[in-house]
Amino acid sequence: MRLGRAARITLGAVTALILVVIYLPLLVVLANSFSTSTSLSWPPPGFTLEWWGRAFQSAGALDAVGTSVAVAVVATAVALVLGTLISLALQRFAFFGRDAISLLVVLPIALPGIITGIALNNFFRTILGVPLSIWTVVIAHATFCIVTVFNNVIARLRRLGVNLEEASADLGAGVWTTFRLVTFPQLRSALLAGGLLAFALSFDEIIVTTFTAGSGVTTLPIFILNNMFRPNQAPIVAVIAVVLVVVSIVPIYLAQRLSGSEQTRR
Amino acid sequence: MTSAHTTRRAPALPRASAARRGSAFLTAHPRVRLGLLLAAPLFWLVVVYIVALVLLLVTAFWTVDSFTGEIRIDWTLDNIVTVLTGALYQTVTLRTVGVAAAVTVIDVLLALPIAFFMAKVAGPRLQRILVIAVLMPLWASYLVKAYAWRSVLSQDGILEWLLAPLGLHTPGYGLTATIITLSYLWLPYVILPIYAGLERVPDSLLEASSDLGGRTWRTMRSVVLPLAFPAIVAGTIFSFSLSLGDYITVNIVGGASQMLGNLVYTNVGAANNLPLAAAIALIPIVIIFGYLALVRRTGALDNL
Amino acid sequence: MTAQPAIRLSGLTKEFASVTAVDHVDLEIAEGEFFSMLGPSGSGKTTVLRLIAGFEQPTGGTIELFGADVTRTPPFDRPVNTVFQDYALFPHMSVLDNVAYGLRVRGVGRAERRERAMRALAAVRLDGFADRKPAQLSGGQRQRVALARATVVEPKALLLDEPLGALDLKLREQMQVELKQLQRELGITFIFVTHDQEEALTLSDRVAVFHDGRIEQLGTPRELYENPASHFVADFVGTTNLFGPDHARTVLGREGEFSIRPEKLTLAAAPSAAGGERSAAGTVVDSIYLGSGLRHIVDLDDGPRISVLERNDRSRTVDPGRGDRVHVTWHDEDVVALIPPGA
Amino acid sequence: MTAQPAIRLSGLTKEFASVTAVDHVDLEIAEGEFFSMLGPSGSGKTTVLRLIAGFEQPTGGTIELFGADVTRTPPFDRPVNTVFQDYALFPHMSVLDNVAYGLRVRGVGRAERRERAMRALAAVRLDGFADRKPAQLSGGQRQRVALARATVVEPKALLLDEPLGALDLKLREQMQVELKQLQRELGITFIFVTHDQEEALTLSDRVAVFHDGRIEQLGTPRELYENPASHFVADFVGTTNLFGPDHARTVLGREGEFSIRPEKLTLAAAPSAAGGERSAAGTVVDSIYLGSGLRHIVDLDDGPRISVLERNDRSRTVDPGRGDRVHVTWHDEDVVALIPPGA
Amino acid sequence: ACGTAGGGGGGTASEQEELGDFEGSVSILAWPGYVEDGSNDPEVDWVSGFTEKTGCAVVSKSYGTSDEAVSLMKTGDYDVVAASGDATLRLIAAGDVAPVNTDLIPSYAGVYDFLKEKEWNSVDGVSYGVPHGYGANLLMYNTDVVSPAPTSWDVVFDGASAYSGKVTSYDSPIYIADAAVYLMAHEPDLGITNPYALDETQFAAAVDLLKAQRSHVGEYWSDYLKEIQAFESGDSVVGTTWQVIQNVLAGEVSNTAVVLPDEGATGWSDTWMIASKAKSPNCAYAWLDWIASPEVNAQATAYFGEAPSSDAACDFRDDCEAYHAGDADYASKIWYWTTPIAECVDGRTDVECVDYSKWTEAWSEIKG
Ligand SMILES: Nc1ncnc2c1ncn2[C@@H]1O[C@H](COP(=O)(O)OP(=O)(O)OP(=O)(O)O)[C@@H](O)[C@H]1O
Ligand SMILES: Nc1ncnc2c1ncn2[C@@H]1O[C@H](COP(=O)(O)OP(=O)(O)OP(=O)(O)O)[C@@H](O)[C@H]1O
Ligand SMILES: [Mg+2]
Ligand SMILES: [Mg+2]
Repeated sequence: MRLGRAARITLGAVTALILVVIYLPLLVVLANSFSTSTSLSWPPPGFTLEWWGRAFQSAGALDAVGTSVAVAVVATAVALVLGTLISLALQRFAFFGRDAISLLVVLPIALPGIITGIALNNFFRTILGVPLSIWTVVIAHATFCIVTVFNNVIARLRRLGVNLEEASADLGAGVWTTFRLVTFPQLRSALLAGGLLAFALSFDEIIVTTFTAGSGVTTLPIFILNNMFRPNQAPIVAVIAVVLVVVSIVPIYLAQRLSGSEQTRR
Repeated sequence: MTSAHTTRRAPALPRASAARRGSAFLTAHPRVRLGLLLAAPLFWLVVVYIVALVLLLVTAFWTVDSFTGEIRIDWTLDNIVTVLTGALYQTVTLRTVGVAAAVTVIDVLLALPIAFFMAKVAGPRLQRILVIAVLMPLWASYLVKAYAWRSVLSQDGILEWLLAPLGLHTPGYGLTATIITLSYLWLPYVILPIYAGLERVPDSLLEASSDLGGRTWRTMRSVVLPLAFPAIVAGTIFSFSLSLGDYITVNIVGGASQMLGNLVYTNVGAANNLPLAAAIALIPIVIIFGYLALVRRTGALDNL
Repeated sequence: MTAQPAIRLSGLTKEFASVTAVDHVDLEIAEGEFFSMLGPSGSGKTTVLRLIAGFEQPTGGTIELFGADVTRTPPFDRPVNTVFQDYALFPHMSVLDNVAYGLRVRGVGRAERRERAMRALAAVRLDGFADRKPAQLSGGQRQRVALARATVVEPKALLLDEPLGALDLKLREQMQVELKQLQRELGITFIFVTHDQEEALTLSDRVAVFHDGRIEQLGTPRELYENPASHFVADFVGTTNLFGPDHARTVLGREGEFSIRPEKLTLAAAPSAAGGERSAAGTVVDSIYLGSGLRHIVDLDDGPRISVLERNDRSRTVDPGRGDRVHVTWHDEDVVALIPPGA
Repeated sequence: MTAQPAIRLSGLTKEFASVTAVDHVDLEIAEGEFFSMLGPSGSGKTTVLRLIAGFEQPTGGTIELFGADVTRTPPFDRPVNTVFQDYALFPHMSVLDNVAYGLRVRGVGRAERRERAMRALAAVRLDGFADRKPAQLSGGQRQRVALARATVVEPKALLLDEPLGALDLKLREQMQVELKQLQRELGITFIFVTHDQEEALTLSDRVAVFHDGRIEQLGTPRELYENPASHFVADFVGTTNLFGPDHARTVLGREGEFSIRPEKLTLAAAPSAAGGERSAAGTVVDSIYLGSGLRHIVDLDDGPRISVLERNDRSRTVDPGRGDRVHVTWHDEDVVALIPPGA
Repeated sequence: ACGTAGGGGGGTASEQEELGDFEGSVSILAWPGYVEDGSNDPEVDWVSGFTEKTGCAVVSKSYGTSDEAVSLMKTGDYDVVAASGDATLRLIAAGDVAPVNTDLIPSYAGVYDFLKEKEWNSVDGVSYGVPHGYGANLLMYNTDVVSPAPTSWDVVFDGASAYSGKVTSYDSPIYIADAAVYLMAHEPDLGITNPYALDETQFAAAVDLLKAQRSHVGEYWSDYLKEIQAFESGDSVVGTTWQVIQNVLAGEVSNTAVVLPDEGATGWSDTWMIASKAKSPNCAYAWLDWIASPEVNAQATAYFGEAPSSDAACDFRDDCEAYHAGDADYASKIWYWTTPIAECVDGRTDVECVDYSKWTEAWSEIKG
């Protein structure tokens, strides 16, 4: 849209300012990762590379990243399956209770994490009597990740319509073949976008995780929470945060590219 | 050319295989198809989530042995009454809702210009860069960012350093700091749906408005905002609900303040009083349900 | 034409929640016929086509394809194929894969599949585009891919739902010619849905005019145009000048409802005296230059405002301007009596 | 027509990343004119319109509206209004609010605003629909709302970008008539973009034919149709029979490139002997019934395949079938010499 | 697993008579920094040696507050817990931990006597665990701002207004005891003899004192880093602290100091306990012995920043002085965290004391 010059400049300036504010604390984190202060004090009293070296040798940190990735991957996979099924059902059929189900999907993300956390904690331990473990974390995460997949997929389905599926049936393909060869490939980038968001949500979740993680299950946020209390560990956490932010460019960029190329294909 | 030898006969449709019979059956019976689609997710959501939630709420009507900390199934309204009448809970609820509302308003005010710039002003390249720039901080852990704000907001932090020459001071730790930090933490979650919503507003509508004499501000107010409204509401669901349940950020930058999340957390994590915690949890549940009921008709839930 | 029709619809009815989209339609379409369904928006054309293809289940009546009752057969088991209005090409597959899709789901081997798909593409002159994605094609090319995809599996009948609707005018005319040619080559039944009467007339062996879910008239283009059975058909198929009972009496001197096509009228400076011809005086309201012709709008002194279509050639005797007095002339045989709706 | 043009474009140029969408266009449009821009897809018509409206900034050249240079003026300060192809009605406002929007932003009071909007709606016969939302209207109705919305603020010129493109044929013809009528009533300049040559010819006072970002020919409909300046214009505006240098020599006995319109040709059983007339023998390949006329495709013995358009009336002397031998006749004055591209 | 309806009365579980074979793994719940296996810092590792020696793999989880530890122990997922005195009695009462046969733990002999058989680690002469390390909740102040150097808790209570907004307090219900310690000295009429045994009036007085303090509190702290940062940046200038915090701060800035005020102070003495439903009791006993052995104990307590549990351990530390390790006099000024229960821990029988659940409620209300 063509705006007046003043409006353009104002908007651009506001955007730039917000971005500065977004990145300011991250710069502080970056600075801390090189700071000789162990307590994230400002301004950094000195420069050191010690934390970077230690971070990459910290088995605990690396384990925690591994655990977080594992949890996020499984939770995302479950969310992808369930979210896709539910969006197919809600988008392709009209039935009684449809609104209730769409509300049900939104609920786990709309209710504060601490409620989901204590509800599941109580449910697993007290009601079912299963000990908390990595699987209880996965179940909890998958539950609130469904919605991101659901929203992405249902939006895509809405846009796709049923034409392509009808064309496939018309050419002789059965229900399953149609899904495999036509519907699924069309959903792929929506699944990617939803999956990425689900992964990010799970990866950074602390509250629900606190209540559903068994002993010895240390996801990255839990590791960070624990290490914030430890002497000499805070700067290592800063290093991890910096690395994660930088590494995250790759999946975000890829997702952007994929959905971008999809747009030009449309 | 070998093609000359191929007989051009219609290839038979692969009839009567089990899969095909299944397909035919499913095509003729949409209700069965629906049932198959819904079975697994509904089982998951209802059995895992709804049952757990209902059981938690039921617990609110139980009681806890004050010494051993074991839950006893003695039906009582005490917890509910405590929560409804206790001055502590009223104060904290008001404070929490206030913080959540402030965070939501701030986030929407910040998200609108940046989302608008991304969706409607920036070229495709800049747009892509901006999306990445907005998404990237999501990957720096929540805790790390909260601690970073603790550092920024402290008495000799960057903010003080920046503001002092202007004769201003950092707000220090407290509710203001909590609001600032929460706004920061949830901002990307608010920007994304609004950005997506604005992208869906056809450019031609903005052009039509300016064509009819609407200046930039008027176009924003009369055309952009109403059309992006469902997306804005979707964004507020994130910021509002996430703020409503938070207890970690307020611990880090909130100074001496506590919010509903702290009360729930103290009661379940510390005092080991799950029934009371469940009763307190009812407050945000009721608030969120009320909010969802309010915004449902705007179509916001489709924009999350 | 064989004795057994390619398609027979008997009492076909489809009701949606509140609308009856298709209302007891009986129809037989012969093998090898180019058959069009013409009608205004919402008249039920698409619904009939979708019923034949199997995407919708009728609420009543039966559908027979080549003698077999397929009313309950799912779409993937029916020997007909569809060309969709928006083409519905699979955007993630190359042109070749799109065309080969029907063969693939039938289990045809890779090599044969490729060869036959290439042949089908060659038939629509797109063999050079096999590796492109649909998005890299123009509208007309996409339309041809859709045709190739539907014909490669050698259906016994092809269903086309406004396949030219999305094309612009020039391209549309060109594709009409190609479509007709393809049908002649393949020799299979085409069932063609359109709301463009000119297109229906140009292409079809027979046309069914739909109105409110029913067939209003069924016949060859010439029958429909020259002998419309009703007011609705006369008006919908081509432009016409309608004379209600009053004007029929004053201008034509007859009782009833009548129609005269604009191209059957001529303008002259004086009334005609030739045998079988009649004239009426009027005032020119407007003259529109169409390129290949001119359309004169004339207010008849004792009659309605009518339209006269002249060919833009040397035969024109007057070149009237707005406000000129003219005599509109016609031959008695060109006056078509319309059957009143009640009759 | 006043001395000062409503719109003057001088050397107008617009380059996008890699394409030059508009390439040094000079144009003057008079006040009160119905001016059309005609051209194939991608020829730059929309871009010119958007430059005039102010939605795009030119890379070169200037735009004057009524003598004032508005090249740098934002859209909301230009005295022109646009009717968008997709209408761009505000979906969240009622029809009345849509129409009143332009008045509202100008600070017109509620009562006056309502009254003027209702009047504008009445002008397009939609006063009964004031409280509906755009989604509850049909395509034609939406189109009329867009017209009312653009005209209620009394612009000095109205820009219309294929406003009829989304409508179906019957509706389109009807809207053409209404549009023309509206323009006459308002007496303001209309700049109309279309790729439908028939529409352009029917409606316009003058037409600019665009090709690759340039104006290929500018003139009245009759000038364009009867005297196309180039091969491209002859072919794009209406259908025609083109004779390249070879065929011109064999068939027409002239040097150069020529065009003869199908309606200038007649079929006869024998060669014509009349003054100024010439004939060529050929074989009928196809005869297509169009309703108001017949299109015969004839392969000339020493020439190209040509198309002959006959009016469906009593004047036709032969009614040829496929394979019949005929003589195609024309008048020397109907042969139009085309200026070769290089000249 | 342990269900809601499960759980028994206190003290019914009996102690183990002899050791059997090691089970191969043990799961431990402890304060952060108590169970370090080198995964955070390769140089900080006293778990690998244990696993090498016994073959018991260690799975550990750390907790943030004593209350959290109590909750977590209810899950039954842990064999061993390192609990402070404000958690131990609750664990014992709930039957979550079992008596410990100290005869099976050779290292127990070397432990300071003043740490043994205390009300927070024993019930009726039955030992429920092995002491780990101890420390006091000291008063820290910013030497630039707070002068003269305080010797009394007065600066955070009645005199807190001088540093309004920059006072910090420990964020736990057990902090009410700090107020009681202060009142014990300044309001003798209340007759407080043990800050963990408060009757209704005494409790109300302590709560009122804290409510008054609340308006001057800048923030409550429960984590280590937060406190360090706050003092470093000047957001806090006076308040409770741990010795280790001062040690860290001393390395970065030089304007903080700590003091054990005249009134005395609360403090903690942590106890390693064994779950009553331990799945690996033998590994658990081995761990208790291992962690009490001088070298390991020295490593662990030094890393956390507290006094070790034995003199022998000081041979492996050079900072015992700073923590007043083994200084019985100093230790006597510390009121170690003990769970307040209705049956007054000071031995009074004529009144009912306010129990911990009331302390919790009151703490929420104090914070408001
Ligand atoms: N899925 C549906 N649900 C409800 N009503 C429908 C559905 N499909 C079609 N209709 C209704 O049935 C009637 C016939 O529709 P149909 O699409 O067959 O018309 P059409 O002749 O193809 O029109 P068009 O020229 O606009 O394509 C219309 O009134 C339409 O609104
Ligand atoms: N925003 C843009 N960015 C890049 N190229 C553009 C843009 N807008 C138009 N173009 C290019 O400019 C050329 C002219 O486009 P324009 O839309 O003006 O054509 P048009 O004559 O209106 O065509 P149509 O009949 O298809 O609407 C085309 O090649 C088009 O691809
Ligand atoms: Mg249709
Ligand atoms: Mg255009």
